[in-house]
This record gives sequence, C-alpha cells and structure tokens, in this order.
Amino acid sequence: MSLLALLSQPVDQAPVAVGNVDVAWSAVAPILVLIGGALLLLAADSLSTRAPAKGIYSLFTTVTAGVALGSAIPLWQRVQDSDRGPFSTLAQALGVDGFSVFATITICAAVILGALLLDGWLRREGMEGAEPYALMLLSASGGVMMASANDLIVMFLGLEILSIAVYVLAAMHLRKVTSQEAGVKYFVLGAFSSAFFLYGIALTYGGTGSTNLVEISEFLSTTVLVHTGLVLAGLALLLVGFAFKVAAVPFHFWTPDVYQGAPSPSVAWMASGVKVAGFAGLLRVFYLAFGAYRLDWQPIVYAVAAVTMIVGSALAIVQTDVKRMLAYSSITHAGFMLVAVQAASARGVEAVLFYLAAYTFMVAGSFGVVSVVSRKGDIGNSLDDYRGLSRDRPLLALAFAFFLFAQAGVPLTSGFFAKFYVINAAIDAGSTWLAVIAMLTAVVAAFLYLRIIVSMYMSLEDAGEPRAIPVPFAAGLALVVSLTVTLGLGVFPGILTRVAKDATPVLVLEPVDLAPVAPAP
Amino acid sequence: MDTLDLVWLVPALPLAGFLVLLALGRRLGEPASGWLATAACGSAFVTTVVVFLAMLGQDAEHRSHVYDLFDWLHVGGLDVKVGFLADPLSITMALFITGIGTLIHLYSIGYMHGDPKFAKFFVYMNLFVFSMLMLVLGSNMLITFLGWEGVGACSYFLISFWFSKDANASAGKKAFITNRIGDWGFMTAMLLAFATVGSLDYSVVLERAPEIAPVTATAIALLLFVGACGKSAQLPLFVWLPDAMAGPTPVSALIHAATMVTSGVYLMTRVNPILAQGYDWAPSVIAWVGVITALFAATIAVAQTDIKKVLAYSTVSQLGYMFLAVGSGAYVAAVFHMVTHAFFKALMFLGSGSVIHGMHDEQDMRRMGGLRKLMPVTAATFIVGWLAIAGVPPFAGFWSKDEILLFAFDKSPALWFVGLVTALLTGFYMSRQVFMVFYGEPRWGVAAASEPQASDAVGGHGPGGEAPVEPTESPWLMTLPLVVLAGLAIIGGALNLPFTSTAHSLEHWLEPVLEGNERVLGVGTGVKVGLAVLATLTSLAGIALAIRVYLQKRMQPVEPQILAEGWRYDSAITAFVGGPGEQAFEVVAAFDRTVIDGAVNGVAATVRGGGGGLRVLQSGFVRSYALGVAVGVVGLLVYFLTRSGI
Amino acid sequence: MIAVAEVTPAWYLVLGSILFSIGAVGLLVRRNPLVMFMCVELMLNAVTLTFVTFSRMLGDVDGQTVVVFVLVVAAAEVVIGLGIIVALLRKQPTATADDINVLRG
Amino acid sequence: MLASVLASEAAHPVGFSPLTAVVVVPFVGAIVVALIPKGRAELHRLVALLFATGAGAVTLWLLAAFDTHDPGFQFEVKRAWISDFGISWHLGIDGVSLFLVVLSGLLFPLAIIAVTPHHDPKPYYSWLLVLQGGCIGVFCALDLFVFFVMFEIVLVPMYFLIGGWGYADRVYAALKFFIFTMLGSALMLVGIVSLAFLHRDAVAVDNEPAALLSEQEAFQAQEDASAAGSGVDASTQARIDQELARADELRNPPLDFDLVEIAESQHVTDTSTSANPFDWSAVRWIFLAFAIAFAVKVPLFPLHTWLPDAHTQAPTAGSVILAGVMLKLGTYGFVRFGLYLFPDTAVWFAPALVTLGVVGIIYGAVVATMQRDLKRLVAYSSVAHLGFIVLGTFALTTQGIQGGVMQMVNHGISTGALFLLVGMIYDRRHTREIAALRGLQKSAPIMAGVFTVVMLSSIGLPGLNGFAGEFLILVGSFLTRRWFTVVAAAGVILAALYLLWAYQRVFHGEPDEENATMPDMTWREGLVMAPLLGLIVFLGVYPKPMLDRIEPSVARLVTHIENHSDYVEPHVATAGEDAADDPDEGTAP
Repeated sequence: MSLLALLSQPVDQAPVAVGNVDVAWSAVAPILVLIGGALLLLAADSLSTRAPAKGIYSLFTTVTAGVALGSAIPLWQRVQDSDRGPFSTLAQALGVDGFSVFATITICAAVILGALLLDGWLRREGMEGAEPYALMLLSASGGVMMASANDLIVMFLGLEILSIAVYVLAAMHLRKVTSQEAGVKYFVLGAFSSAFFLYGIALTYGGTGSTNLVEISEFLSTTVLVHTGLVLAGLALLLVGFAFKVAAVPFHFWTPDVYQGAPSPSVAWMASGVKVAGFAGLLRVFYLAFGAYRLDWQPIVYAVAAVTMIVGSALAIVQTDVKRMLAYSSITHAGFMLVAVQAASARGVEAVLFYLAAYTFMVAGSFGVVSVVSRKGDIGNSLDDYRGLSRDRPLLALAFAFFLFAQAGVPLTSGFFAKFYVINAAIDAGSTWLAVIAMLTAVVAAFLYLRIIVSMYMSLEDAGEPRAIPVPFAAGLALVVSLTVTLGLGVFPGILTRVAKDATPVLVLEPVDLAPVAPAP
Repeated sequence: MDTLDLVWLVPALPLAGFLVLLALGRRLGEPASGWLATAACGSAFVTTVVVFLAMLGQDAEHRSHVYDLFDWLHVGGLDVKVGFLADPLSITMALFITGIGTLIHLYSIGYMHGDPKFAKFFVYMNLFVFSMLMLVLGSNMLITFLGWEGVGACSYFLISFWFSKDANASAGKKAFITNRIGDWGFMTAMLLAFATVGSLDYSVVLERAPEIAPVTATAIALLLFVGACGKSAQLPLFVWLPDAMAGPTPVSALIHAATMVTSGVYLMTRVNPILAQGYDWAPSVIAWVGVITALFAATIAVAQTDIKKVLAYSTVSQLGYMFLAVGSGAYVAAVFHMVTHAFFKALMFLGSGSVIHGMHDEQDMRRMGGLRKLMPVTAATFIVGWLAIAGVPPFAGFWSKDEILLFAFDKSPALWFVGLVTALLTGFYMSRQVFMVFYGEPRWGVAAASEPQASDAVGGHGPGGEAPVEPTESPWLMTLPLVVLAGLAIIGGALNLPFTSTAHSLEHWLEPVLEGNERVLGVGTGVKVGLAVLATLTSLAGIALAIRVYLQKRMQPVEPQILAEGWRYDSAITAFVGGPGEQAFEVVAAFDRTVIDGAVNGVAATVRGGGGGLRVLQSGFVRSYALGVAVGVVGLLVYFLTRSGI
Repeated sequence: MIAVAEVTPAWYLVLGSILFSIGAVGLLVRRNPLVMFMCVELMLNAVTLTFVTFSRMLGDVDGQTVVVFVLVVAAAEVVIGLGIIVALLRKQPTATADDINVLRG
Repeated sequence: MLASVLASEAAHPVGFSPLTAVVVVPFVGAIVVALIPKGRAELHRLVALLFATGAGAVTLWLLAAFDTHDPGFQFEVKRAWISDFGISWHLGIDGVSLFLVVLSGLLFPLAIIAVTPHHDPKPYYSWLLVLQGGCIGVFCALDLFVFFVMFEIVLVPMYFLIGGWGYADRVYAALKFFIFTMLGSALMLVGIVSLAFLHRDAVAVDNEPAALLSEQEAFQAQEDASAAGSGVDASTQARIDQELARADELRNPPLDFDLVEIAESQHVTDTSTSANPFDWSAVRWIFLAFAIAFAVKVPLFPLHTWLPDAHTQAPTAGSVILAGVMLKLGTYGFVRFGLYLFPDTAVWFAPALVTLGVVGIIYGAVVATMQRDLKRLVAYSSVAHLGFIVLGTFALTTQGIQGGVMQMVNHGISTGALFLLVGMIYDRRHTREIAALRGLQKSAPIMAGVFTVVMLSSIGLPGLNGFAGEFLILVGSFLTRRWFTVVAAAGVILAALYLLWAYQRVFHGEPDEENATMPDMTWREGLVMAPLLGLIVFLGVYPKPMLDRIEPSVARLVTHIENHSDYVEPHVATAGEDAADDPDEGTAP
C-alpha cells in the first residue's frame, strides 16, 4: 500500500497504523537536514534583532549542506553493502540506491559551492540576508527528492520545490530589471512546462494504473498493451518537463535570458544543482520506469540531443556576453549528457553521472569567476570587461582558463574524461554518428571558450587601466575547490569512474529491513 | 695494391685544405691561404701521379681497383659505401684535374691579389677540387652524384662570388637551378638502376649491364644524358654557362672549361656498357645533340664581343664535339679531346684573365687590340691555344678533333659534315678573337661603338679601370701557368697519335674501361688521311677568312645582332620563366590564398552565420519562447503517437 | 425511452484535455502576465480533472489524492508567481509580457 | 657496455622507466617555473633551461642505452591508470620513435637558449615546458588513450605561445591553429573508442569456444552430481559457479586501449572490399578518422592552411618547435598508428595518401616560391618536405619508411635552424619581408654562411643530412610507386628554386643603409646553431649509427604489414645473393 493510499483512508474506518508506513529516517536524513536548515535559517533571521555576523549565513548553509552530504555517506556504504543493498522507504515513495545517493552528494556539493559564492556577491550588492541561502537549501531538498523519487508524484513535488525556489533566486536582485525579467520568464515558462509534466503524469497514471515507478516498470514489462497511445503520450509530456529543466532544444529558450539576467551565484546553482536534479529525474523515469519502452524513446532523445548540441554551440559562438556564452555552452553540455542518456545503458548512466559531477564543479567555478569579476550591480560581464584579466588577476584568469578548457574538453581536465565517457557510451550503444556530431559540436563550442581566453590573455594592449578585482575569501575557497576537483578528476578519473559504476540505478520495492530478518512462519 | 689504396688520399687532401682554410682562412690571409690551397691541390696531384705509376705497374686487367672507406647508406637491399674506384679512366681524369687545378690555384694567387675575400676564394676552390675528385673517383653512382652536386654548389658559390652585383648572383642561381634540372635525370637514372640491378656500385651495375633489358638500359642512359646535358651545357640546358663567366676568370678556366663541364662526358664514358646495352638510336640522339650544340654555339661565338663570352661559347661548342664522340662510340677520342681541350681552353681562359687583369677589368674586345707588344707572354701562349683549338697540326687540338670527326664520319657523314662546318667556324671565331685582342692598333680608351655589354660581368674588385691605363704584363705567378699549359697544348696530341697502333697509348690505357664498346672503324687509311687533310684545310680556311676580315680589313665583318644575342634563346627562356612561368606559379599561390584558405574561413563563417540566423528565434519575447515549448510538445506528441500507431 | 448518450468517463478526459489546451493557447495569446498566469492555473486544474477521472476509471483512489498535492503546489506557485510579477509590475505598471525583452539574442 | 646492459634491463616492462621521467620532468618543470615569483626573469629562464636540458639529457641517455639489435619496444613501462577502461600508462620507444624523442629533447633547450621572450617570461617558459612534455609523451605513448591525451594537450601551450608572444595577426593564427587541429583530432577520439570496442567484441568472438567449453564443464559437473544421486554438494556447486563465471567473463572481455595489444593481435581487420564509401567496414572509417587527424598535423595538402599562419605569427621558438617537433606528430602518427595499427587498411589507403603527399611536394614548393614573407616561405617549404615523408611512409618499403623516419629528424633540424635564422634576422631588422632585405651577406657573412649550409641541407645536397633521408625515400618509393617518385624527384628542382631565389634576394646584392649596418651573429646564437650544423653534416656524411638503430624496427614493421595484408615488399635482386635470404627484405610467409 502506497503513501497515497495511506493518506486517502476513509475517515470512518480505523486509521492504518503508522507502523505500516516504515520510515527509514536515515534514508530521508539529507532531505530533512536541508529543509530543517532552511527553516532554521529563516527563523533565526526573522527573530534576530541585530545584524548577523559577517558571512554567518553562508557558513551555516555550508555546514548544513555538509551535514546533509555527510548523512548521505553511510547511506552509500549501506547501499553498496552486498548483503543489504538498495531499498525503498516511505511506502516506496523514495528509493534509496547508489544513484540517488550519488545525486544527493553532488547536489549538496553544488549547494556548498553556491553558498560560498553567494556570500561575497550579496555583500557587494548590499543584499545580505538569509533568504537566498534558505531558498538554495530548499531547492536542493527538492533536487534530492527528484533524484531519489520512486513515485511520479514525489518527482513532481520535488520538481516544484526545486523550481519555485529557483524562480525566486533568479529574480532576487530587486534593483536590477534584467533580474526581474529573468524571474518572470523563468517562472512563466517553468509553470507552463510543469503543467505539461503533470499532465504527463496523469496520462501515465491512466495508462499504467499507477504513479509508482516500480509498479509502472513492472506493468510495462509484463503486460503488452494494445493501445500504447496513452502511455506514450504521457511519456512525451514527461519528457517535456525534464527537457525544460535540463534546457534541451526546443525547451531551452529560457536559459540564455535567465542565465544572463539572474545573479551569477544563482546561475552557478542553476547550472550545477538544478541540472543534476533534472538529469537524475530524467534517468529515473526513462531508464528505469520506461526502460521497457526504450526503443520508443531512444530515437527522439537521439534527435533532441543532436539538435541541442548543434543549436547550443552554434548560438554560443556569436555571443558577446560571457554569462550568455556560458548559458549556451550549458545547453551544449546538456546535449552531450543526453547523448549518454540516449544510450540507455548502464554505461550511459555512469557517463551521465560522471559528467554531472564533473560539470558541477566546472560550471560552478566558471560562474564563480564571473560573479567575482562582475562589478557592483552585477554588471560588466561582456567580453571586453575581461580584457587584461590575466594582467590584473593572473591566478583568477588562469583558473578561469582551466575551467573553460575543461568545458572545451581538453585532456587532463575532468571535462575531457566526461566527454570521453559519453563517447564510450554512445559508441557502445551503436550510435557512432551521434558521437561524431557530439565531437564536432564540441570543437565549435571550443571556439567560444577560446574567445574568452583571447580577451583575458591576448588583448592586453587594448585593455583599460588595471582595475582592482577583490576576491572574497569564500568565493576564492569555492574556486580553489572547484579547480582542484576539475584537474584532479582530469588526471585521475579512475577515482570517480569506480563510484559511478556502483551508482547505476536499480529499482526496489522492498522496504528497508529495520529489524533483523525474522524467519518466515 | 697498397699503393692503389692511396687513391682515397687524392680527394682527402683538398678536403683537408678546405677544412683548414675554413677554420683559419681569415687568419692566414693573403697570400698564405692561397699557397696552402695550392699546396693541398698540388699534393693531391702528386698522390695521383704515384697512384698512376703504381697502376702502370699493373697489367691491364688488374688496373681497376676499388677501395671502400665506410658505409654511407645501408638500408635493406640498398648498400652504398663511401668508396673510390681507381681505374685508368678515373685516374686520367684525376691527373688533369689535379694538375690543371694546381696551376690554376697558382695563377689565382696572382689574379685574386688584393681581393677582400681572397681566403674565401681558395676555400671554395679547394672544396671544388675535392668534389670534382669525388665525382670522378667515386666507386658508385651515388658518390659520383655527391661530387656532381658538390661541384654544382661550388660553381654556384664561385659564380656569385662577387655577390653584390645582381647579375653575378642571378648567374650563380641560374647555373645551380639549370643543373638541378639535369640532376633530376641523374637521380631518376640512379633510382631506375637500383630498382633494376639492386645496386649503385659501378662494379655491379656495369658488370650486369648486359642483363638489363634494352628499354631500361636506354632509359637509364638517356636519363644520365639529361644530367650530362645540364652539367656539360648541352642543348637545351646550356644557357647557364655563358652567364657563368660572371665568376672570377680562374674559376671559368678551372670549372667552366677544364673540369666540371667535362664531367658529363666522363659520366657517359663511365657508363658506356649501359649505353651499349640500350637501343641503337640512343647513341645517335647523343651524337646529334652534341653536334647541333657544337654548331649552334659556334655560330653564336662568331658575334660575341666579350672576350670571355667567346671562350664560353667555344667551350660549349667543344663539349658538343665530345658528345658527338661519345655518341659515335669514340670514347677514347672523347676523353682525348677532353684532355687536350682542358689544356688549351684553360690556357686561353687564363690568358684572357691575364688580359683582363692587364686591362684593369676590361672585357670588351672592341676596346683592346695590339696587346701582343705589351703582353708578350700572354699573347704568345694565347696564340698557341688558338692554333690548338682551331685544329692546326701538330697542335693538340688537331689530333683529338680529327679523331672525333673520323668516327663521326664512320657513323654518319651527316654528323661529320656538321662537325666540319663547326670546325670552320671555330677557326674563324677564334682567329677573330686573337686578331681583335692582340693585333691591330690599340683601341683602349677609345669609346666603343656600342655600350660595352659585358663590362658588368665582373664585380668591382681590384682597381676599377676608368682612366685609360697602359696595359701591363701580368706577374710571373700568372704567366708561369700559361707557359706550362701552352707547352701541354703543343705536345698534348702525343697522348694518342694515330700513326701506329702502338702510338694509340691513350686507347690502350683506357681499354679495360671500355670493354670493347669502342666503335670499330670501317674505313681505310686513305680515307683517314683524306679526312684529316680536309679537316685541316677547313680550319685554315676559317682562319684565312678571319684574316681577311679582321686583320686586313678587306671585308666588312658580319656580326648579325641575332647571333650576338645567341639566337635569342636565352632571352626567350628568361621571358618564359619570368612571364607565363611566374604567372602560373602566382595562379597556384592565389589558389592557395583564395580557394583553399578561403574554404577554411568559409566554413567558419558559415557556422557563425548559422548561429546568427538562430539568434532570431531568441527574440526575448516570453510568449514566443512559450510557443517554442508548445511546438516542442506537439512535436514530441506527434512522434510518440505515430510510434504507438494511433 | 429516449436514447440518451451515456456520459462515459472518456467525456471527462476530453473535457480535461480541452481545458488544458485552452489554458495552453491562452498563455500563448494573452499579453497580460496575470492572465497568462491564470491560464497556467487552468491547465493545472484540467490535469486534476483528468486525474480524478482516471482514478474513477481505475477504481483506484490514488488519483484523487493527487489532487490535494496539485492544489497545494498550485497555491505555492500562485504566491511566488504573484510575488515576482507584482515586483515587476511595480517597476513598470503597464508592463505586458511583450514589454520585457531586454534580454534577447 | 654498461649502457647495453641497462638497455637489456630496461627492455623488460618494469614499474619505473626513464621514459616516465622524460615525460614527467618537463611538466614538473612547468609547475616549478609557475611557482617562482614574478619578476625573476633570469631565474625563470635558468630553471626552465635546467628542466628542459634535464629531459634532453635523459633522452641522450636513452640514445646511448638503446639496444641497436632489438626491433621491439624498449624501456617499456606499463602501469594501470584508469583500470575501468583498460587504460594504462604504457610507454616505450623503438627505432622509429627514439630519434624523435631525442630531437624533442635537443630542440627545446636550444629554443630556450636562442630566444628570450619580449614580455612575461614566466608563463612563456611554463608553456614551453608543457609543450616539451606533451611532445615527448606522444612519441613514447603505447596506449591509445595516453597518445590522444598527449596529442591534444600540446595544442594548449602552442595556442598560448602563438597568441601571447606572437606577431601582429597572432590571435587569428592561434585560434585557427587550435580549432583546425582540434577539429582534426576530434574524430580521432571517436575512432579510438570505436576501435577499442571493435577489439573487445572481436576478442569476445574469439573467446566463445572457450566459454562454451567451461559452460559444458559446469553442466557436466551438474550431470555427474545428479547421476551420482547425491545432490550437488557445496564443492561441486562452487566449481559450477566458478566455471559459469569464467564463461561469463570470457564472453564480456574488458575494454583495452593498449596499442601493442590491439596492433599485434590484429583482431580488428579490414573486411570491406569495395571502394564505395557506403559499404566500407568500420575499420576503414576508423583509419580515415586517424588519417584526417594526422593529415592536419602533418600538414597534408589540402589541410595545410593553418600552418603558414601559425608559423608566421608564432614567436621564433614557437615556429622552431612547431616545425621541428609538432609536425612530426602527424607523420609519426601515420607510421605508428597508421601502418602498425591498420596494416591492411593502410595498404588500401596508400595510393590516396601517396598522391596527396606528392601533390604536397609540388604544390608546397610552388606556393613557397611565390611568398613575399620569409617565414611563410619556410612554412610552405615544410609542406613540401613533409609530403616527401608521407610519400616514403606509404611507399611501404624498408627504404621508404626508414627514409621517412630519418627525414622527420632531418627536417626538424634544418627547418628548425632555418626558423632560428629567420628569427635572428627579424630581431635585427624587424621585418620578414623579403623585399625589404638585401645584401645581408656583406653585413653578416657568418650568418650568411650558416644560412647557406642549412639551406643546402634543406635543398638536399649530398653530404648533408637532407639528402640521405630524401634519397632513401625516393629509392624506397620508386620500388612501389614509380611514377609518383619521378614527379616527386622533380620537387627537388623546385626546392632549389625557391630557396636559392630567396637567398639571392635576401643575402646577395648591394645592401642599402639599414641592411648594411645589420650586426652579425652573436656568440650565443653561434652556440645555438653549432650543434644543429654539426648534426646536419654528421648525419649527412655518416648516417649509419642512426640508420642502424632505425632499421630493425622498420624491418619488423614492414614484416608486420606483410603478415597482415596482401602486400608483399618488392624484392630487388641485389648483386650476387638473392633477396630471399636477405633479412631486411621481409617477405610474406
């Protein structure tokens, strides 16, 4: 009996003992920690009368995310433990397996980076306050929910929690009209697409008789439907929802505008955490629940991936605003990950996970640099503003260069191995031509990263007089961490490939066995 | 055999001289460096003589001796050693190369006196002698090719020795590149030879020549002949030699008269078995090219006014004779004429150099005259040379040229007739030169009719001769070699006198090399004598004509412009290279700029354009974005529903 | 007796889809942000109708409970959405959806 | 003596190898230089020189310790790197790569001595060291993944060197260089991965019988147990499971990116017969992917246009390295990853590549003749020279390939020297316009002399290194591709044409005043040129030591090609003995 069943008990009957609903608190710990942290933060902020200590919110958020991350570690060990393995909880509403834990950890890492970047930025913009952090934590909880959802409704809830918080994060720079515009556009389109997503759930429910992923996959793999129309229509609409979140063409239009308008730290979070959540949900629904129908959805994902990469890279190279460039490049990266999704294989899933983890740090680092370089009012993001950065801030420029090369997929950076992994998956799945398209678009995209480097390094003569660029401690820390991971994974990708292999998702119905296994009578 | 092993010393000594001079030349300065170089060359000569004597000691079939120093290129089947082949032919060459080389070194000490690059000149000279010796002594085609290219490089250096004059520089470049065209033939011939017999050693290649298919043999022979045409200035590749006169006169004497230019003849003689293995028409081709070149060059020489240019064209003409000989199977005669020609042509070049030196860098014969009183030694020796080349008995040239004409007649009277006409012209233009330079009344100081065309052929070295200065005899350093060479030019014929079979010493000497490929004459003694007389008369007729025209002034000289311009052959080539040739190159270069590079940039532009086009969709209107989403939704629905078959 | 077309659940599904489409089209054609926003609400409600219908057809109660969640989510969206839109309208009171296109290209 | 012992030691795969050192040292040096505080220009230079020379010294030790008679890979090292993908840090050198490694070890220190950057010495030297590490890495790599990493990584430092320290049009040149070459190698990555998977599947097919066998074992055990009546006891069960597990892993072998493994096993062979590109087998496509990557690097006509721009705009050191070492990445790739990895496909593609090579020879020379910029001229001459190398490589004969390998080194030396000289002229006259230069031989006779020697070596004058390689190539290719070779030999004429013409315009004639006052070579410059000149003469006069080391590996390669394709090296009836018992002439079994 599912969670919904529990809640929809007729009142006249005796309430079902909650004991039937097993709650593995350890399993939901990350979500609880994130939400709790957010609430605590808001409460403290509203109750405290005097101005908070400098950076305290950032520190608190970091710690919270850290705790959430830490609480996921034992889960990982438990899930990898051969004689216990993955399990589901909350009446199979949440599935706890290597996949979800991996995604959880990545999202928490993204939160940490985002929080570190927020601190200095908010101070510069004179917008200190707890809300941005709380929103980030909440959206993170939504993301974790999506990653570990075992039920489409939970997936929907997670999606909404994630999105609603991010809408605000995008629009939070109240003095900046473009931030407002970004918020509105993101919100309207987001709501629009989530409506489609919900309708997709409804149709799937109608077609399969359940919203639980496990039941859906079992139903689809056991029964041969005469009319698959309902299910496939549902599938199509579900795809709309995810495609919007991960910014795949033609659902990408919001991305450049939002990335350009929204505050850079928020964008860092959007590009890292939100993408992770989106792809996690996508894989759970398509690869797990609708695995039986892969032959139906693989071709369209193939097409979407190809178009996404092409459009993203082609549009990226004609931009002059760095944030917009990175926005389009993020579209290209989404296309790359879709290539792996399209493989619909364990290797593909591993590739996506590796890519997500690597990309989280690359993109967080990139937008971190952007948020540092931009001036008060969150302006000064055009290519010309980066002229002579190598002269004014050599280390910052070098770090940015490394992040950009990583995104371009230059060897000995995590980005290269991520691409390599994806290509492996694609070729293993026999879609060689998609791999070719991917590599070609990667070259086209490389041009944009090189352009940024050109203005940092190779146009010193027409750079203005040197300007001081303060690098806040927290932001610097975030950059150092991101750079370390990016290069570390580049040289020793083996560390992560092993983990990614163990994180391939599995669907489970068995509730966690809290009590020692009792012999059946 | 030990003495024959010394052969490696012959090139080694000039090489040593070259290296020492390269290192210390500037410090040694003048004249020490000159003497050192001369010593190096002289010692090489001595060594050669030693080897020669040792070889004389051997009986005929043991006279061919190979001495290998070390592996050069040994890859797979290819095995090329740095080795030397001492046999009558190569030693004969080495003898007159080192001998004449020494004399010319000696002469140069005097001639180059006061030149700022005195030492460097001798560096090049020694390097040249080394390369030339490698060419003739090499035990395989590749070593010969090494020398072949080496002498080419040296002649390039020496022609453009006074590089600050553009004419000299281009002359050197022209020589090198024209030679390269010939080298392509040589190179290809080597490749073909290796692919056929799997070796480049003369011992193997010539040994197995009879096994080679006639067509292949012909190809090899003619490809080698292409190389020879380049090096020995035959049609159509002779254009570089007249320009090569831009170099210092000793260079012209050594390289462009005595030694380097004859290497083509040497090569063809060397590979005579292959030539013999080829089709019969192959030799005829060589003979005809030779004789036509001879006539062609002779006609041009008639109208030249530059003292060196006359000699240059006569050299081309004489080389033509030698190839006529090779083509007619008269290898001995070819070598014979090569040697005698080396004597008298070197002599005349040095003589002209002495004149130029005495006239302070005046080269236009129209500004000379009556020099015999002022420069007696030069004049006397030059006259000897004149008689020799004109073919007046008993001077050296008579014997060799007569031999050639004899064989030519035996091969085909047509060849013989053309050769005879050439002989007439030779007598004429050489006499013309002698009379213009040494007889008549002095004309220096008097402005010549036309602007001297050739006075720019020598770079500004030594005192510039603007003011009419009294010409003076050159120092002994320069006249001594003249005398020696004159002597050789007189008695040179003795090498191979036709009278008795025993007198054919050169022929016997070269026997082992020619392996009976020498043509067997089918004419009787009477014919021989008749031809000899006829030839002599022809030459004398030429001389007589010249006397009437230039000495007694009984007839107007006919020197048509077209001849003075060498039938405009050179200018035509220059026009082509500078015109259509360069344009064609330019077209290719433009193609590279526009089409190929354009394609690259075009692709880039296309991609950017595509991006720009897509930007339009990114209109900024939220509703159009929503429309995009809607379109996507419809697209996905349509796709999936078609999949489901609804 | 008069044959009355029996109202099958399918009718409700169709109605739901029609409502959904109206919402979607409305969002595309209307300029006023608030109206566009209402269109989204309409779409969500169309979905709830669909859910209820399916749960009736399947005889499974889950579909109805979903409605509760959707209403909650919709409420949350209302709050945030209005917040954002109002914040914008305060800056430029007469703004329509087509007036906000500073970001483009 | 000691050296040979060490070599035989090193011949066996060991944990540590000098190769690891020679690859890693420069990278470490780059980091060290980067760590030295700014403004200590001399120190940067010194440290950089130290590390570059250190690597160079190791390469020289390799040269000494190299076992002349061992055709296989020496100093091998193989350590697991990314075990999940069968990627290992597998390095090793044979006669083909040895001298390229040494060349890289030699040219970089020279480049550092020769040129001092005009600004920002610190990053300049760091990038240069990274470049050295990458280049040496490419020549040592025996793992496809490692190779690709090194092949790609060299783009970054060169990009910065051109863009940061180049001349007027440097940004365009740098972008063009990076994008063009990356585009070339992008497809190679797809090729590499596809190859690995093809190899895995092929291995699986080969293993199938063994798998079936162990399955039968398992069933047999089951049968026996049931036959015995006593059910399957634990030990039998264990054995059954083990057998089944073995069958399973035989059926899904792991990925493997090891070059030697894939090349030697030759599981992946070309099955396509037709020329129609629509029914090519995968292998042909893969070869094409490799070939394009290498053709861009070489560069082969018509993919060459990045080269003139890069060369012209790059700083002198950049041009030297670019011409001296980086172009060889392509030609070396053709030998190691074209011929060795795909013998049969390479044979099939040979005519096309030979044609392109010959076209390149003539085309490059013709275009070079028309250049007005001295550096551009030299750049185009590289196109011609590398055309020769490609011709020799795909002539598929011992002489051809060996000449190609030798010519790689020769071209590195002489063209490197040429670029150094052009750089010296530019530093003095601040122009590369041929028209602006004149009569330099008067003002700078020594430089003129050096230039002459280098030029003659580049023209291919016998007795200098250029000729040895060129002639071997021509001999080798004449055996299999007669008419192409005849045309290629004509390229020799053109080489003389453009170089002599340029020399005449630059060094001959009467200098005008600013040319007349040009200072001659300094001692430091002479010091840089001396070793190059020495090599030019030595390799020209006595190439034996080099050829002896190259030959065994090349002979083995040719045999490898013959064993795995229908190609048979034409045998030349050498005087006396018959080629059949000539060890160098690898005849098909």
